[in-house]
Amino acid sequence: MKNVQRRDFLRVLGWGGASASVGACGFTSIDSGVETVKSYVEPEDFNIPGIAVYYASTCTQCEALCGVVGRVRDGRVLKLEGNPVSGINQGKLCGLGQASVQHHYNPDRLRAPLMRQDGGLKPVSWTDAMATLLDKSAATKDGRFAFLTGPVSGHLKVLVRNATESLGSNQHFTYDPLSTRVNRAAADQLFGAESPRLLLDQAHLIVSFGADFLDTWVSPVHFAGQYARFRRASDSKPRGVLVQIEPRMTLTGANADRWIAIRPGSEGVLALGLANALLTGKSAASVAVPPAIATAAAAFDKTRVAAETGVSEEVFDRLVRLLRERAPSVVLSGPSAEGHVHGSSNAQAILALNWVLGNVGKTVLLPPKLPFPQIAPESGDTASLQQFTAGLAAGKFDTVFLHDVNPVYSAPAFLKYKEIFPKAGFKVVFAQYLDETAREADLVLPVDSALEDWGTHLPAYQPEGLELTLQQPLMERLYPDGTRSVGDVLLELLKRRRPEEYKGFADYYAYLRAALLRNRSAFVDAPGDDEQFWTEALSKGVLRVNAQEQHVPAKAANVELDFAGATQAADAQYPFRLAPAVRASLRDGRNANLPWMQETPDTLTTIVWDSWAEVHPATAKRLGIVDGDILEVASASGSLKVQAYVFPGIHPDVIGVPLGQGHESMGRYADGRGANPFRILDPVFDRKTGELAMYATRVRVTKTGARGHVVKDEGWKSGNLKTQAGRKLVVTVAADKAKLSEEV
Amino acid sequence: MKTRNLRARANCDGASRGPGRWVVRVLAALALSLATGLSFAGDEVAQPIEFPHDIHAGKMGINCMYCHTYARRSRVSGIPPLRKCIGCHQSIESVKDKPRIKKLFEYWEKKEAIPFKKVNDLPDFVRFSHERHIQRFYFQLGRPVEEVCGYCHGNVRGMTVDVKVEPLTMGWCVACHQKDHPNGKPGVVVDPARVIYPRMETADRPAQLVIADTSHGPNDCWQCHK
Amino acid sequence: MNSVTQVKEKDIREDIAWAQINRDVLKSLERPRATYWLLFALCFAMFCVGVGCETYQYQRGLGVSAMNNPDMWGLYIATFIFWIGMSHSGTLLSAILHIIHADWRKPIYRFAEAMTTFSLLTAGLFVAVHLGRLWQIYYALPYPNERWVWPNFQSPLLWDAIAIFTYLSSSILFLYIGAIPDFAICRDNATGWRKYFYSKLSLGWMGTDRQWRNFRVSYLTIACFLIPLAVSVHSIVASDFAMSQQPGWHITSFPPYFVAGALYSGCAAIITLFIMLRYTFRFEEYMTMPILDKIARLTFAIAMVWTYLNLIEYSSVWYGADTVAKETLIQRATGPYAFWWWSMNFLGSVLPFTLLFKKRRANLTVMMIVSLLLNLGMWLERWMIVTPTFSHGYYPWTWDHTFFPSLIQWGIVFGSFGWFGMLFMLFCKLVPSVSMYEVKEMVYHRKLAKIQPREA
Amino acid sequence: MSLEQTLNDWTQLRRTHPQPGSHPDLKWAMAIDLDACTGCNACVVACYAENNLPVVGKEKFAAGQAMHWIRVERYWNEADENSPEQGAQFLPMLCQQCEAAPCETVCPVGATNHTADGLNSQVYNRCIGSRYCSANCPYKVRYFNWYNYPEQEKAWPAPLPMQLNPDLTVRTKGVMEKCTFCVQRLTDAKNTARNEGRAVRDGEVLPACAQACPTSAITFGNLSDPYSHVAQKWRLQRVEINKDKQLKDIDESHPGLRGYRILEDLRPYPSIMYLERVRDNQA
Repeated sequence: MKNVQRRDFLRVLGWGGASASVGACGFTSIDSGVETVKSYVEPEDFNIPGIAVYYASTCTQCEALCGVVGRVRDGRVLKLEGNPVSGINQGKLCGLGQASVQHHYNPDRLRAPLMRQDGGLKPVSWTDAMATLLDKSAATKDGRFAFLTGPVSGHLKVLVRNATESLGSNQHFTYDPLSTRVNRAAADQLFGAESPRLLLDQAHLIVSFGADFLDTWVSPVHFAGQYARFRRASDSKPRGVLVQIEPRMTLTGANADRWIAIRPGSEGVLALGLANALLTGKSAASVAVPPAIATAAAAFDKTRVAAETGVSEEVFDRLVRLLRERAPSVVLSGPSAEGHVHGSSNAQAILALNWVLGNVGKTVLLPPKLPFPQIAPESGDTASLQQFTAGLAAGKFDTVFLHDVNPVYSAPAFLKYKEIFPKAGFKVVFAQYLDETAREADLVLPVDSALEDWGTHLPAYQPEGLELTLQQPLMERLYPDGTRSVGDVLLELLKRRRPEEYKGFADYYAYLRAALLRNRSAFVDAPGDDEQFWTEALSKGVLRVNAQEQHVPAKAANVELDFAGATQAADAQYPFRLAPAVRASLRDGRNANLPWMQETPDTLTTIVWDSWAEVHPATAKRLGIVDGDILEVASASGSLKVQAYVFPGIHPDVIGVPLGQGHESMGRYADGRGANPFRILDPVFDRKTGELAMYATRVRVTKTGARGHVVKDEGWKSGNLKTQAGRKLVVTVAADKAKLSEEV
Repeated sequence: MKTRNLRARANCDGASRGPGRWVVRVLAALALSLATGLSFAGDEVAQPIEFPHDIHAGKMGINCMYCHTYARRSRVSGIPPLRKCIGCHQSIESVKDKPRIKKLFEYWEKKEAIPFKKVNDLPDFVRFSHERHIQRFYFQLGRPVEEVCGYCHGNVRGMTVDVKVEPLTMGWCVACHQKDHPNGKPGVVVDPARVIYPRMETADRPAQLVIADTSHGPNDCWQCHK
Repeated sequence: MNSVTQVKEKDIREDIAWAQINRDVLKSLERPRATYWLLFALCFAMFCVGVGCETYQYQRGLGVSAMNNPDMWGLYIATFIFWIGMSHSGTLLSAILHIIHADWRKPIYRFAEAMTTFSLLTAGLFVAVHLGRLWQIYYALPYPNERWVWPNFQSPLLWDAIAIFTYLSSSILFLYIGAIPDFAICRDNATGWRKYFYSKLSLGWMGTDRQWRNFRVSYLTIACFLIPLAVSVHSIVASDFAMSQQPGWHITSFPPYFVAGALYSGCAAIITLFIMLRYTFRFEEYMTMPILDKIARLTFAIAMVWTYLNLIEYSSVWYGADTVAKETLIQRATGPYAFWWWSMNFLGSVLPFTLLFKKRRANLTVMMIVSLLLNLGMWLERWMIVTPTFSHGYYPWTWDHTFFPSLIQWGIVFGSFGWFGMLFMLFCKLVPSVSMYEVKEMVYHRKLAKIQPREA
Repeated sequence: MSLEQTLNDWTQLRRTHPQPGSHPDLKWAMAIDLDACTGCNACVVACYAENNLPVVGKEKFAAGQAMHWIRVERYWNEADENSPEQGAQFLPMLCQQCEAAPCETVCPVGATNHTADGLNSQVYNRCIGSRYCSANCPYKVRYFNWYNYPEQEKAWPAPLPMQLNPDLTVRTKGVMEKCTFCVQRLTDAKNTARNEGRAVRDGEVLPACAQACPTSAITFGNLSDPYSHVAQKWRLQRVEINKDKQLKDIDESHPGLRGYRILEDLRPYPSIMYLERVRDNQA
């Protein structure tokens, strides 16, 4: 389909029955001459009124960047489905992805640029906004400019970088509140790739130290698909066994054959203990394991591990037996293991088990090498926010651009971000909502929704081959003169700064098209002429890149472990650890204004429209806490009030508070709901990478005396029923009883 | 009160509310049961351009689906895109100066759609597919187009601006679906217990066959009600 | 018919002049006093509360009644059954007692029948109030329509609709026919618009032999027709539950259980109104203590039947195979509704024993209170049938043990009593609430009995 | 059509027991594998998106008036009180499209009844809101419109209504609604198939939940087509639509059968077969 035409037909026309009827019988008059029906001016063969058309694009709700196809009917996008062509999600799509239509149609979207005039933000026209933007950036002295974005890849990243450079600066920071940097660093060190390719479906055993790969970790939909195959049995392979080791139960933990609650921070110890047990009786030469691991492991025998981790020896033995029997396996390290002072060491010790078990090369492979580094994914981290804030504090920036981030909300209180932010001379925020950060800005530029915008993305995790995913508008802009694409704005800027390079491009779309066509040769089976190539690319939504395969090193690079502070003495004042759990629905809070995400019950607690504090039954008993008690969860850096939920899936020394709620300014569905645990995180950092240690915060819990009832789908009205009350609803069968290999 | 309005009201469940209104509807419904036999008359609709069906379909004998091109492919038949009108009329000099044609070209210059008024409209809770009816009667059974479209739209060749000639109410649909229209495959014997009502069989035809004939017709509320 | 022997001692004095009967009864039809208007205003106010709540619910949707999934039926259905139950009193007295020639019923059956009619009307209201789209209520009627769509004749609710309509119409007929001779009396004594009113109602009753003959026949016919109807109506209401699949509902003994409950509450209500009328209209001569005594004893008997059936229900559930039904029963006795459930059992089965004592039966105050409490118990019974099953059914995920109706629901229930009161008060002023001609019969038979005592 | 005819039909309406061959051509059915289901809620959101379900908000959710046609239930074992060592138990619960549906017999106006292809239809226009169907539903998967969500409760502030699916109505207050197996998709698929003069192909059409499910835990298809995936699954598990006791219940020792239907002993003959969740006790 030629794009030009598509743009035309995207004009919304009121066809009979095209609009969903409101009311049990909706528009019921059948009198003549009541409704109006308009014809197209220019017909398009592929556009038949009353019949939906599907367009491929990319879901930008998380870093997995699944492929989607949007169901478009009479010019309106109605629903998103997974794109079967995409190797990442293979036609499937998670709830969050589905909900991005509500970002698009959200009633609280910004519809005009806002500029700070005498204190307040006043709506202005785009022309004025752009003029100010260009003048201010022109006025910026060299180097005194910074650009803070969320994780970014593809050609938008190129534009961001070039725009930053064109202003004589190299200060581009990518900030991700839920960064997996520690994990990536460790993986890079051990396997030579930041995000190695995992073949979960090939594994007979998965031991995951808090990696919630079914719900929130790296590429959930893809891993869920693998998990399904992993659970099936065939003649060649038994049903895979999943063991999850974490202080607070994640959805993955809820699906594990064995869920082990571990003392937070001691994951590395357990890993070394396992390494020790597995290595005994093997010559160090026979297995390619980093020497440091081998040496360090020797110190950790069963009893010590049991003492430090709280994992009983019996469980430990069973785990060792499993690891011995079931090969190949995969050992994963996740946020709850990495969010500590010694996070990197934990991650390395855990991932090194793959070497010990000889999984590397079998279930842990390397992704192919990316030919063009300039569009490589820039997965953000939290360290960059600290640098950015430091820069602000030092008054190094005249002008700052922020895109796709909300630091005022997600920065820990100790950073004092909100206080420091004003120190920047001129603050431009690209935003879809008037969120906490946009409120503080001098210029707020409303951006297109993901369903209105063009884009190219390069997923950080590449399941097979190397995929560049295309993002194309599924319908016309809802507010044609209200919102713009970030790409267009930056291009505008670049045209001003570097006319000779950029004057050729009419708009962001033209730029993308040209850029991709220029490198056609780089893509797998790029057909004859440009037009054909482009059309096919758009209809598929995925471009496979020619890239040479990489092979895993024969031997692991050495690592240096540092477990200082791995086992801290109990703190009398702050006896508990805080587990700021990530919810797949809200993630870092950017989705809190999606009604569907608020209304769908949390997967484990089934709580809706609110935050809560998960308390272990034993702890609750000790402190006399019952469901609905309003607790004050206080750390050294702050405190928050939140309702209690007694939850068995958590370590007795841990208090779990989910992220994502507690917005002050986001929209009608998010504001003033629940609490925001980002605020009370302690200034503890991973020693190697300097990443914020998310799981290291210590808190104390006190009852405020107030009590509400927890609003959840689970039967709160029936004495908090949590079991099946003797009904035969969910039946569980032992794996050795089931004959999965014979099933279809 | 004209019959049509009665029918409209009877098919509109819950559209208009308010105490007392339902009393009216009971009466309406009761009256209907008597009034089913009455003939139906739609009224004239003022259109931006009085499109002369009699000339195009009648005098010229153009096939309905030449203009209403979506009817055979979609649930809605649609009205022709502007380009289609222009396509012919820019080369028909004889009528270039006729007022309606002038108007047509004005819209074309403005690249603006003509806001026609709907003549045959169905409530939004009805799932009716032009496609199925055209495919079946025109393509599969090869009935003449004027007959196929005529079932519901009457003799359009006789009208300038189209006028609604049938009530298009549920009772009216059911009445037609109850008729013994030839069925592609022989009736399958189906357990009558599985299909509730309205039951379509007539005295001369056994229940099982009827269900096979019309089981995807009105026996199955969900076929038409959405 | 020779009913000399049926006249019991002391039901009524034999030396009341017929003229006096007319005078006494017609007195009740005279221009009401201030207290009447006051009471009427009160009832009207209650009614308005109900209407207000209903209007709000109608505008906003049923959600305001705090019903939810699973608690789909709240007080409305419970109260609906309650009123249907009330309606059985009249039939019992007029029809059954008429056929078995229990003549002591004569002074009191008239208002009992009125009660029947009015409580049926009230019950009808609750059907409407309960519906989500009451503007579509006519869909439930089998009327011919061009869509050829009929109601679902399998649904107990449809049987309900039909049964209740039939019952209502025939009880109105019964009430009216039974009152024709009295209307004639009123006509003869009335002036002004009343004259016109009553002469229309009395259908030109002259009291000729032929009229009396036809009157007796038709009256008897309807009486016979009414009895099976009354039984069927409440059996059908019972089948709303018995025919469903829910624990604690699908119980074979439900129909008789419901009928017994209905008669029970009916009798209790009669006692209440008996005392009220006797007090307000000075009907001591006609609504005599012996009669009260008889009703009281009747009530006790029925109470025992009800208790028996109640126990049958419990035991059949207890020893039945359906574990969930048993669970629900235990839930009733021990769960959040325990208080209501136990008080229901107490009021229904224990309290009636006060009726065993002649002294209590002779004490109007006690009787008044007891009868009210008995009705309260019956109302609780209905609520305890409906709600606990909803809140603790087969499916645990949706259990709701905290369900309690919202004020809107209570308001509407409250209003229904106002509505009933209004109707009844109007009745008292328009129709002689004591059947004059039949009281005369009684007196006549009394006299006869005096003059020619039975030969041994 | 005369009243007498209707009454005549009524006498032969429902049997307590579905007949084999009730749906010779088409019988939509499901198989949900609880071992694959991770409880991720993708199906729930997909259903909201496809079927114009209103978001009721916290207060009404608290009142038990949520409108999710499919809900993912999470249960613990009795033993899990302190440490749920084998994780949680997830159960996607939606309308079971029973063959002998308790809801169908009781509806006074017949707003819910059985379609020729074995679905349990709910006709919003016909519904008068007596809520008897829900009262009689053992699974409590029928949802009532307690309020006028589209208009009075403002469930879709502009421009959210643009997302509404034109293929089905937005229900207003006072009508009962429930999972339809995405009948709007099924009807379109049937139309296409009949235009092309063929039967509906297996996998040609899926309900929103099955399409979204990241682990493909939900298998959907035509049970009357012996080669369809769902039919094979049912056959392999020896679960038969018109039996109220399956081989598994009769012969406990029979190895390798995971298929069961929920509350089967009430004899609603549900069209959804669940496959038991598997846990490895060696772990």
